[in-house]
Amino acid sequence: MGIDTSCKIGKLQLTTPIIAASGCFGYGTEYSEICDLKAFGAIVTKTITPQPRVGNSTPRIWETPNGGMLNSIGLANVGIDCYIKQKLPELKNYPTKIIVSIAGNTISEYGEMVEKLDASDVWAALEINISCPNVKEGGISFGTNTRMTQDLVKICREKTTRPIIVKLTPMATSLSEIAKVCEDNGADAVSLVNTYVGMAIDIYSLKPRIATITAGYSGPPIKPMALARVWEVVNAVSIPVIGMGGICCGEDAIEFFLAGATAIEIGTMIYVEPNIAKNILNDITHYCTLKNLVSTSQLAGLFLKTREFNTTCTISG
Amino acid sequence: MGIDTSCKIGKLQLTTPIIAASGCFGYGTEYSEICDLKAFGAIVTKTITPQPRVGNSTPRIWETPNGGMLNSIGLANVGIDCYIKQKLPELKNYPTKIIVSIAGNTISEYGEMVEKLDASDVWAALEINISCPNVKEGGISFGTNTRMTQDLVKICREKTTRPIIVKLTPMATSLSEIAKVCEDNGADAVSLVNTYVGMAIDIYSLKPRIATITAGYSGPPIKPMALARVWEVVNAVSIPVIGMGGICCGEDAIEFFLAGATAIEIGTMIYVEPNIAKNILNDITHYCTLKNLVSTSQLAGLFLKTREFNTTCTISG
Amino acid sequence: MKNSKIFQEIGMIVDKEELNSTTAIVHVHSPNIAKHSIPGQFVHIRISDTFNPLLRRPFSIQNVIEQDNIELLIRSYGRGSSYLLQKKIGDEVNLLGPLGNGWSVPSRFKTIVGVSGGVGVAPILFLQNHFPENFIHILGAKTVGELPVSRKMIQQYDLKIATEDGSYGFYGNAIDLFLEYIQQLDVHSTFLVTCGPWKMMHELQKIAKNFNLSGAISAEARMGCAVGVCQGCAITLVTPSKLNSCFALCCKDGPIFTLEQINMEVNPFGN
Amino acid sequence: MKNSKIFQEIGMIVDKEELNSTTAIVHVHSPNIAKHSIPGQFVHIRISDTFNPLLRRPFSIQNVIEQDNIELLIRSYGRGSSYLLQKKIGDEVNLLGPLGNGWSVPSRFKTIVGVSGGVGVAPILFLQNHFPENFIHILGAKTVGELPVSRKMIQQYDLKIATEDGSYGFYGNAIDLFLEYIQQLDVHSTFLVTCGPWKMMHELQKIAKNFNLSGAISAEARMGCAVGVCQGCAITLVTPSKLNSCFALCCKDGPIFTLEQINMEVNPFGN
Ligand SMILES: Cc1cc2nc3c(=O)[nH]c(=O)nc-3n(C[C@H](O)[C@H](O)[C@H](O)COP(=O)(O)OP(=O)(O)OC[C@H]3O[C@@H](n4cnc5c(N)ncnc54)[C@H](O)[C@@H]3O)c2cc1C
Ligand SMILES: Cc1cc2nc3c(=O)[nH]c(=O)nc-3n(C[C@H](O)[C@H](O)[C@H](O)COP(=O)(O)OP(=O)(O)OC[C@H]3O[C@@H](n4cnc5c(N)ncnc54)[C@H](O)[C@@H]3O)c2cc1C
Ligand SMILES: Cc1cc2nc3c(=O)[nH]c(=O)nc-3n(C[C@H](O)[C@H](O)[C@H](O)COP(=O)(O)O)c2cc1C
Ligand SMILES: Cc1cc2nc3c(=O)[nH]c(=O)nc-3n(C[C@H](O)[C@H](O)[C@H](O)COP(=O)(O)O)c2cc1C
Ligand code: FES
Ligand code: FES
Repeated sequence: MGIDTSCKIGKLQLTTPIIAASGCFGYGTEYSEICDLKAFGAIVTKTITPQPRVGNSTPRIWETPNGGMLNSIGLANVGIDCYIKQKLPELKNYPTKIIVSIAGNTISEYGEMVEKLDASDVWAALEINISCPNVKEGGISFGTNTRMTQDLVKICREKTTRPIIVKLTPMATSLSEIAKVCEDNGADAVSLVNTYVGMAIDIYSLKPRIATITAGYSGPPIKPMALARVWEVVNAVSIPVIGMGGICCGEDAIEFFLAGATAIEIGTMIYVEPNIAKNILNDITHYCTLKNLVSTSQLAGLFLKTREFNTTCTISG
Repeated sequence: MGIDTSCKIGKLQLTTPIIAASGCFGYGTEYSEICDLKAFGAIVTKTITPQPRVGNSTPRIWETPNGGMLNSIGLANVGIDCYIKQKLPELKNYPTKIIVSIAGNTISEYGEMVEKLDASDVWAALEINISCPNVKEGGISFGTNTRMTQDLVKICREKTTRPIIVKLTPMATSLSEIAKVCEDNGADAVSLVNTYVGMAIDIYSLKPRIATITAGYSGPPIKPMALARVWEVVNAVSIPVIGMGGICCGEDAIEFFLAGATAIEIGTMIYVEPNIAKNILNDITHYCTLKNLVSTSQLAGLFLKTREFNTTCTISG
Repeated sequence: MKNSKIFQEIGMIVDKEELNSTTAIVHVHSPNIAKHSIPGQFVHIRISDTFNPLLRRPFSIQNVIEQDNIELLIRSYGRGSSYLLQKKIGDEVNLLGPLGNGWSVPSRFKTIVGVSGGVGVAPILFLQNHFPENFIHILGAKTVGELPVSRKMIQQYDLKIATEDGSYGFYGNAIDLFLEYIQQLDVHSTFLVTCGPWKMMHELQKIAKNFNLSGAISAEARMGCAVGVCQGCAITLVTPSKLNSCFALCCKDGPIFTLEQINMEVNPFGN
Repeated sequence: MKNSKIFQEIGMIVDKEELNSTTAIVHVHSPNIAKHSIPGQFVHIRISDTFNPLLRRPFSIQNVIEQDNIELLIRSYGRGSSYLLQKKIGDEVNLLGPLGNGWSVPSRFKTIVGVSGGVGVAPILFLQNHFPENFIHILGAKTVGELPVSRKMIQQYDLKIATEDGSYGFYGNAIDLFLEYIQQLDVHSTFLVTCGPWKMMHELQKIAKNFNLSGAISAEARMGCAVGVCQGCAITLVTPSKLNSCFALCCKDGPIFTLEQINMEVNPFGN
């Protein structure tokens, strides 16, 4: 009903503030028959790596009793060369913007990937996945270390002028510090959260539910934590924040916007309801009408502006 | 059926490996009419502070749609002096062991509290809550910083010979490092996890669901993450690990034991089912019978010994 | 008037009367709780064996019937209460109770005026059962279709009904109707009891102060444990109580508070 | 034989036949899926509007009836399947399908032998419907009470039943009975199709190798998306396929694989 749903992430203009999260929309074509792609302002393709990866041993997924999902896919992907040659061209003239997600084992690998990608004009922005372990630094995740994050963002920034989004891992204690480093080194936006580390054991077979024992935890149960992290980061940086983690309905999405997110990503819920973006978009515009707003971008101000962010830890218990 | 349920946490011998978590069993007497106290090997009383605290403004709790709980009580408690004078004496000759939980604003406050407590012989062990912000250090939580954790454990260790359990916050990136520091500085055990930071917004009233905006997240949704954290710490230290986080049935409890926990604590679920410890104890002994074990302490070996802990981050996505 | 023994009991629904599409009276066979309940107390109900919802939900005891059954008045509000309303005769209900302090009306008061809004009628009906004489009970609802009582009960308790749209009884809200009555009453021998929307009770608090009227309210707050453990149900006080605390616990120190105790500027639900 | 069009459809349960306490045949009106399904394909079902369970669950299509309805065979296994079994005629079901590649039997094979265990019978019955001639279908179950077919179906499909306790048909398991048949068959013109417990299929793989018998299996793995996106349903291969991957996706590259493709030492469920 005439609600303006566009949003801006740096120079990137999207028609809707809803984005398909990496790993949950494949290489962009798989869901095209059953989804209304226009509900998505953009889609982030599966994270690609310098070499093809076959992925982890099986089993790789498990649904926890409270509606969460554990996954340990192991970034199975075709590798950057095949991606550029075969996957990206299929998305030319797509009705939605393409964001490419990349991950490397070392900082220089990230740089090389951006360089290779910059030759294609199919994609509109980059999402740098910094949740993976840095093999050179003994497997410490890039995204929990400010120095590594800084070097990584810098090198990517040098290699492209298109918008760079850094995807943060919630496993970092001071996420706002990491986000600040991204901002200071030229990132156009940050997106969060990636999955939490989780685990489950089959007590009868005594086997882990996932072959790698620990796995990434996503879906509705992580939403309250993801929302708190987005709120924390929104209050720490002035670049746009893309919020995600357990969003599964319009109300969830609106909470992220109220907390200050410029856009949101949907992950696990796409598997459950491939057309969820369309439903959420309807709910958001309906809510805007209810609140007498003319654009979805006004949502960010409603809650945020009336609160003060508490920089000290909340004493809960 | 003849299953030995006893367990040892340092010098502390418990009749069962099930403990009531701090904040979820009051000062120990409130539930005594409706609970079979003997199912608990011990109870941890509400965290006490040097001064009485009235707690945070209201509302203080909220149930999230996926069965989790947000709380921001603000450590409302009677203060150490009243606790020692009025609350502890009520627990003399109690049918279960008493563990005292303490928290301070500065490191020296912790030391002073232990000193005061050491005069009473009602309690059997100490649980040091290090999830609270250190006011001197600008509000950084003690439990996310190795140096502060070290000083804190040291000072408490000097003031008592009774067992010291350090309760860890899952908000720390490298929990195994923090746990190691506890071990190296004389802690007899670590317990984990305390609550995660979470948040929820009422999209209609535009108010936060909890007055302090962010709050502690507990209950079933945190279980997979808590289990992964326990597994991480069990593989990093050789002192006993007390596991908790979202445990609500025998199967959950068994997963924690299999991951290597020596004992478990139950928090939120006590509100839901005050007699849950008895049910869980039944389920555990039944499971031991099924697996031909003679004692619950054998559970820790079943899963653990056949696995290798992966020190590098798991690549999930 | 605090009654200290608490029971956990698996009750069984033995009767259910739907008053309208969102409200029903439910009778639960739970002899222990029934035997020990006093007016103003409540039960804490585990609604599902799964986590949906996780926490128990509090409901006032509206009456005790034949010593063994408690009568509850349930309105479908959110997840928990609507699932509870789906239960049928013969279904089990996991109860904790009786909880809270109960009403206490000093004996110098000869008349009780109850002002209830919506399902807030429940704890006041229980009190009226104990003090059937000189009890004036005013009940407000938006419209006749939302009245949380049956026609029979209106007669039986001589309820003075106010509907905001005038579709039944007095045309106006419960406060308007209360103001009509207060003129005729001796404020020194009259005790006001109220339960209903916070806004209504807040207004009554102010009116009572003006009229120098004593009284008590049955407060509501989100509850975790309902036995004084979690401290989730704090109610903000006017004057600090024991420990100099500016809070009282709705579940244990309440749910009944005197009108003077509570700082009603602070809505415990934050709205 | 891959059929590329996928539909999301809200189907309605139009018929339900309970075979025993844990298994039922369910007919779902879903014209789009019914029209495009081929034997071996499956549907991915959203069981609840809440998060219990969250993910969809995969079920083979057992048959297409009157063009508009699909027939499913549902066994109560864990949370999801047992909730699904609670649905009644008239209830809606949220479906994604038809999914997967479907059976493909090279035309040089004149006889098909199906070996199914439990609800594994479903995708094989659908195939048998397309190739009613020269189809020998062996079905194993623990005991007569667990047979996932009606007496009428046993006749109609001429099912050779084996029960482990001898309570119906052949005394032994499906493999034992299969070994009786294999002696009489020409292995070069016979194609083996199987679906059932991993252990059974694993054993069949070895036997087929010994006999030089060609065939295909319908594999199972935990599924997230069921459309080849999440990569959660990996099946370990004997020889690396495209991209030199040692994995194939059960949902997209399968669920039908040739007997030679899969490394059955690796159970996709990890047990
Ligand atoms: C002492 C007491 C007595 C009550 N007596 C009755 C009664 O007799 N009849 C009746 O219909 N209702 C009564 N209520 C209100 C009833 O408890 C709430 O309607 C119910 O808890 C709402 O739960 P929900 O899951 O349906 O709503 P949701 O909004 O989904 O619940 C979300 C959360 O808010 C809390 N919550 C929401 N509203 C209330 C409320 N008004 N009081 C307490 N917690 C709330 C819930 O406990 C839960 O934690 C009483 C409340 C209290 C405190
Ligand atoms: C291609 C395919 C076709 C199938 N056809 C049928 C059929 O026709 N009839 C029938 O009764 N069953 C069939 N199954 C099995 C059915 O999908 C499982 O029984 C069901 O998913 C179990 O879910 P649950 O919630 O009841 O069990 P839970 O154990 O509670 O499920 C937990 C998790 O394990 C997964 N899971 C457990 N067992 C299986 C399994 N065997 N296959 C896939 N995922 C599993 C679930 O999806 C879920 O993620 C089929 C499976 C596949 C892959
Ligand atoms: C209302 C509430 C109050 C709590 N208070 C304390 C506290 O005072 N001290 C403490 O160490 N932990 C406290 N906790 C945390 C619990 O002890 C426990 O670590 C956490 O809730 C995770 O376990 P659970 O999921 O079983 O509840 C509190 C938890 C809740 C829900
Ligand atoms: C099966 C699966 C695979 C994923 N793969 C990736 C990935 O390749 N790259 C990435 O950045 N995030 C990946 N994610 C994380 C999601 O993009 C998202 O950050 C996370 O799941 C939280 O959002 P959700 O709760 O909406 O799913 C994956 C998640 C799932 C469930
Ligand atoms: S509800 Fe827990 S203290 Fe009142
Ligand atoms: S289930 Fe997602 S790829 Fe097969």
